[in-house]
Amino acid sequence: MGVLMSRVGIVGAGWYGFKPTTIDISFQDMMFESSARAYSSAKIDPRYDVDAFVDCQEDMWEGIAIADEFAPEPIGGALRPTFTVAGDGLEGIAHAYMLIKTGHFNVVSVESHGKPSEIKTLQDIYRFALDPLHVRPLDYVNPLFYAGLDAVAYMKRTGAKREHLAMVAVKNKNNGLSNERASFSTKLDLDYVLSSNYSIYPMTNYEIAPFSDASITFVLANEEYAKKLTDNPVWIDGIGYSTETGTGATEWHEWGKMKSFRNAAIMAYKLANLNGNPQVDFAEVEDRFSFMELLALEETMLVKESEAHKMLEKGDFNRDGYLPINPSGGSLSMGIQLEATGLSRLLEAYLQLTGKAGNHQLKNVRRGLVASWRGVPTYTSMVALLSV
Amino acid sequence: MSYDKRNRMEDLVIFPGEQEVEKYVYTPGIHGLEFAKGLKEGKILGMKCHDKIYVPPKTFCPDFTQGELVEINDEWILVSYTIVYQDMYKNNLSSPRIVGVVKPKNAETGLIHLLNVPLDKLEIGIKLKPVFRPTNERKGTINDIKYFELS
Amino acid sequence: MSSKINKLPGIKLKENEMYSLIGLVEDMPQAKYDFAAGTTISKFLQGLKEGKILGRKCPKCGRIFVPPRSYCEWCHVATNEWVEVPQTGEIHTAVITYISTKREKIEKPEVVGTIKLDVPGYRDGEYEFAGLFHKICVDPQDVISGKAIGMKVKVKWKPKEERTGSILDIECFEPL
Amino acid sequence: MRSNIFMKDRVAIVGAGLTTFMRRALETPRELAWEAAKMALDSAGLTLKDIDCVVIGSAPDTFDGMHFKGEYLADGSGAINKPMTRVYVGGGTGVFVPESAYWHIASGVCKKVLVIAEEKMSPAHPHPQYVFKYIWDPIIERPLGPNLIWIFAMEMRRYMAKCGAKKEDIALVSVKNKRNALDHPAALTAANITVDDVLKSETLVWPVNLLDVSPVTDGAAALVMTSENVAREITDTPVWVDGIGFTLENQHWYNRELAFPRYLNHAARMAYKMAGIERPWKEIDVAEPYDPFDYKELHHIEGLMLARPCEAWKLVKEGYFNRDGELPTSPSGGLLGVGNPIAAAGTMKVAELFWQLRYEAGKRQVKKPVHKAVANAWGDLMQAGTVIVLSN
Repeated sequence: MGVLMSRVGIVGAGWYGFKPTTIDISFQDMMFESSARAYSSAKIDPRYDVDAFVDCQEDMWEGIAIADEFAPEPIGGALRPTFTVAGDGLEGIAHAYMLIKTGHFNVVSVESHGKPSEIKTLQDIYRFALDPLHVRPLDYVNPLFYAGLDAVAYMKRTGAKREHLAMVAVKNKNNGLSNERASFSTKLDLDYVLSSNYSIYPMTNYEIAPFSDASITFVLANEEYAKKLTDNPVWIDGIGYSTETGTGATEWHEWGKMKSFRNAAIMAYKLANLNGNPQVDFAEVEDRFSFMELLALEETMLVKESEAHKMLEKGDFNRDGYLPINPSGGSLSMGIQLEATGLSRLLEAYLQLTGKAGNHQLKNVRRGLVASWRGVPTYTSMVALLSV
Repeated sequence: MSYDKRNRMEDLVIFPGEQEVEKYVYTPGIHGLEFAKGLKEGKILGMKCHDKIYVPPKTFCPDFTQGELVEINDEWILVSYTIVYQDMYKNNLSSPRIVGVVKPKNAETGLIHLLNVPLDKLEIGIKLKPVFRPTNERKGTINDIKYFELS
Repeated sequence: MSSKINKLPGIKLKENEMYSLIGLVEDMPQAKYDFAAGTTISKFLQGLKEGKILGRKCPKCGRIFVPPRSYCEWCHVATNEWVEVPQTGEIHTAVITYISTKREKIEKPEVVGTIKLDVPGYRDGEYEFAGLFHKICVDPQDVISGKAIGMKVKVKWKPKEERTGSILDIECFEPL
Repeated sequence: MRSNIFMKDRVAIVGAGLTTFMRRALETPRELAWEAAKMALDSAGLTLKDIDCVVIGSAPDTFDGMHFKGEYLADGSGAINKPMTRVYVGGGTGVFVPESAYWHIASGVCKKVLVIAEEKMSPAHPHPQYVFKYIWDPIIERPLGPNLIWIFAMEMRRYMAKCGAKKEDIALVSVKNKRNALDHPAALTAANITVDDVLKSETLVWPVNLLDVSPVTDGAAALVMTSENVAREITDTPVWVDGIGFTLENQHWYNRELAFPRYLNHAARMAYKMAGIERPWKEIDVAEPYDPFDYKELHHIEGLMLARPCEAWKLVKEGYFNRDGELPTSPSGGLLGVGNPIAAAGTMKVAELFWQLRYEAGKRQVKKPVHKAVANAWGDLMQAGTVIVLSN
């Protein structure tokens, strides 16, 4: 019946950047570049065809106190219904999904960008996100210690070893070699990782994703418009996002687990009318810290608890394995684009499902899953379930 | 832009900027104020919500009811730990920092703090105790606890 | 609320009470950036250094944008032509400031406002126009009396050797 | 956008909460959020367990001094293990949060949503106004050393020039709102003042004086919103969301006519269309236009089409917008009287309409019967217009 039952589809995508630095272009111009490509791929004119525009960014990343001001012009949203979600791009996709499901909006675009190369004091900006009373005053130096705490607790709980964490890095850095967006890919042997020094115990620099600049835009539409606009829409069967606890109360986090992934997955599967494992052909999941890939797979119920490292060892997650994970090379190869990181995973899934992934195209994929985290020190994650 | 981007470095301007004020002043909050007073006296307070104890006290319980302050005299257990060898710019630290999550035995949550524990003894589940700074150095902040060490 | 509730939650502090709180934390993490101006604004700044105001033209609607943009926000297409625009215009609005950025009193009040430049490509009385936000070297009394609004002005440049390729290369706009 | 003829479930507001608006609060931002949220839940007769989604609104992170402010507020906003999102359109956020909650519910994704808006401006030193330096374009505007009040003064000056309004005409709004706020328990700057007091207060940026401006404030506001079915179970007097509208103008505010708020007008037309309102000036019974500055209320009354362009200032003189007038505006006392914790102030306005439409506003209740109400907020560099239309 009508609009409420209508599915939501992705009808176009565009990206620009994925380089460690982009000094030749301002962030606004980068947004224009990615959105122009997205609208061109969806064959629409944003000034006439898009009903609402969503932009995802955070002030402290941008260096501007109300970065929302700069959202409308480059993405075609000036004097149109445009707003900012102070969150990951996948949260923006969730907003677009809901806007379309109300029946008031036919076509919605979502843009997110990150330009970490412009931030001179990144470590301090991260520190600025920690609880000012109980955590920030401590002399820990590197705020990414949060990931180390979770990694150690995860390994203890599941029996995963340091070698397994290194194997994730080896798989993803090598996968990236055939992905044009993977600036940090490299040919990597397990020995290289195991013989290098720890940065944050139990991880080396191979296992901690670096940063890159990018802007990514998606165009979403309801079923009627999606079918009109394109022959190969990618349906968003379900989307979920969840927060475990606030950054003002990270003490309430359950160490070594990521409940936010589990709750986001449950929400997404429920919207897709599924219960438990969604039986996907591949997944793009969180890997800004190597252990996170294994944890995310377990928490999203794609694999059984404490099984991920065993499957990894067997090669199940390789591109030619039983369940390819991060065929793009993930964040370890593409970098973290701040709030666009979730969209970088969605982009890969979209390209795979439409058969446009080029050199690293998987065969016969019809259903995929995207799971992304907002990063230290948050406990917020997003999950999207896609199909063609 | 689009088709007429420039690639001569001298044609491209990098403009420095900032987003700083002179300083931020963070008030401790309702329970935070009592927690701070406790630290100054060498005590660690927790919050009792129904039958569960949460440390540090955060004024409201996870279910939004208001908690009751209690003093913690339990022994502390290491929940997880990590060692920070490098800063975010990949420079090695002259002295690596050991960071841990420590919680009183009977509490649900605990503090994030620095540890002074030999690396070979470092293991989830070990028993720890807080080491306070001398009374005259205490200011009512989390740094009144110097670190946690083996008990 | 509201007829039922008269007391709302919240604990007020006076300034001295706040500073004497036990457990008060003072902190300022550094937040520094290097903004890439990009091709378009870089060239605009270079133009200012040379004593020129450069605009950029939209091939679709014909508007000339000052300050220039790489794209037309109304058509969402790339702009395609550099245009040197006249250095004259009229005051759209002007005010007298007695305070600094930090809200301290300043000794000598300054006049600031927006200038609608004499740039072609816009219809008469159109809501949008090409122009700049800057300091204006007029008598504050003219701002109060309203004489300044609509007044014809032109750019007053800083001496050439002091220009650095910044919006401050324009000292102010002064009456024609 | 199109009207949705298939929509079966309306969206309702069923509870509201507010903290006192203060210059400096002891509470941390997350505690402020908790206080408002708790009150909103209590007033709706719900507990946190009933809530399935949370929407947070807060303006610049540089006030509270917290990066990832939405994440920081999560536990105080009751978002533990729940879908939580933070929407952000500068000062327009306060009215935008319930708008976003609207599509959480109207889409069928959520049934009971907790709406939180919080702002703690006092942590930033030496003065919270300093933070506003960073809202300007870092290359073209910041080097001029602007203060936020500049841009308002410029808009006010243009409005005065175009519409023939004088400073003393505009000051009447400040007098009205500060007087209205005397009846508001959260009010920070309620007072009985005269036009002369406004004109004689410190001149900050001519034509803006100190009493033309709303104060620096700490505070939080919260709403509980639900689907129609849930609302019918909870209460006999739900307040319905009839329409939402939002618009972002271009960022180059100095390339635009400043006398009329086009950004708001577009948003208002969107909201009225959804609500089926054709003649807002006749159909709206009470309004909460956004009033961080006194002229801004007039500006917004015109943008909302409650008065013709350039005529609002004449109607103020006649008492048309008083609590016992033809079309009461800011019966709460608005930002000028109650205070302006940026995002929380906008949500406070929506809460006020909620109470007005339930006839629960006590001494603040407007004289005439009320059926339809509108609130708006403004944000960014004269860009964001957010409008919500409510009915009982």
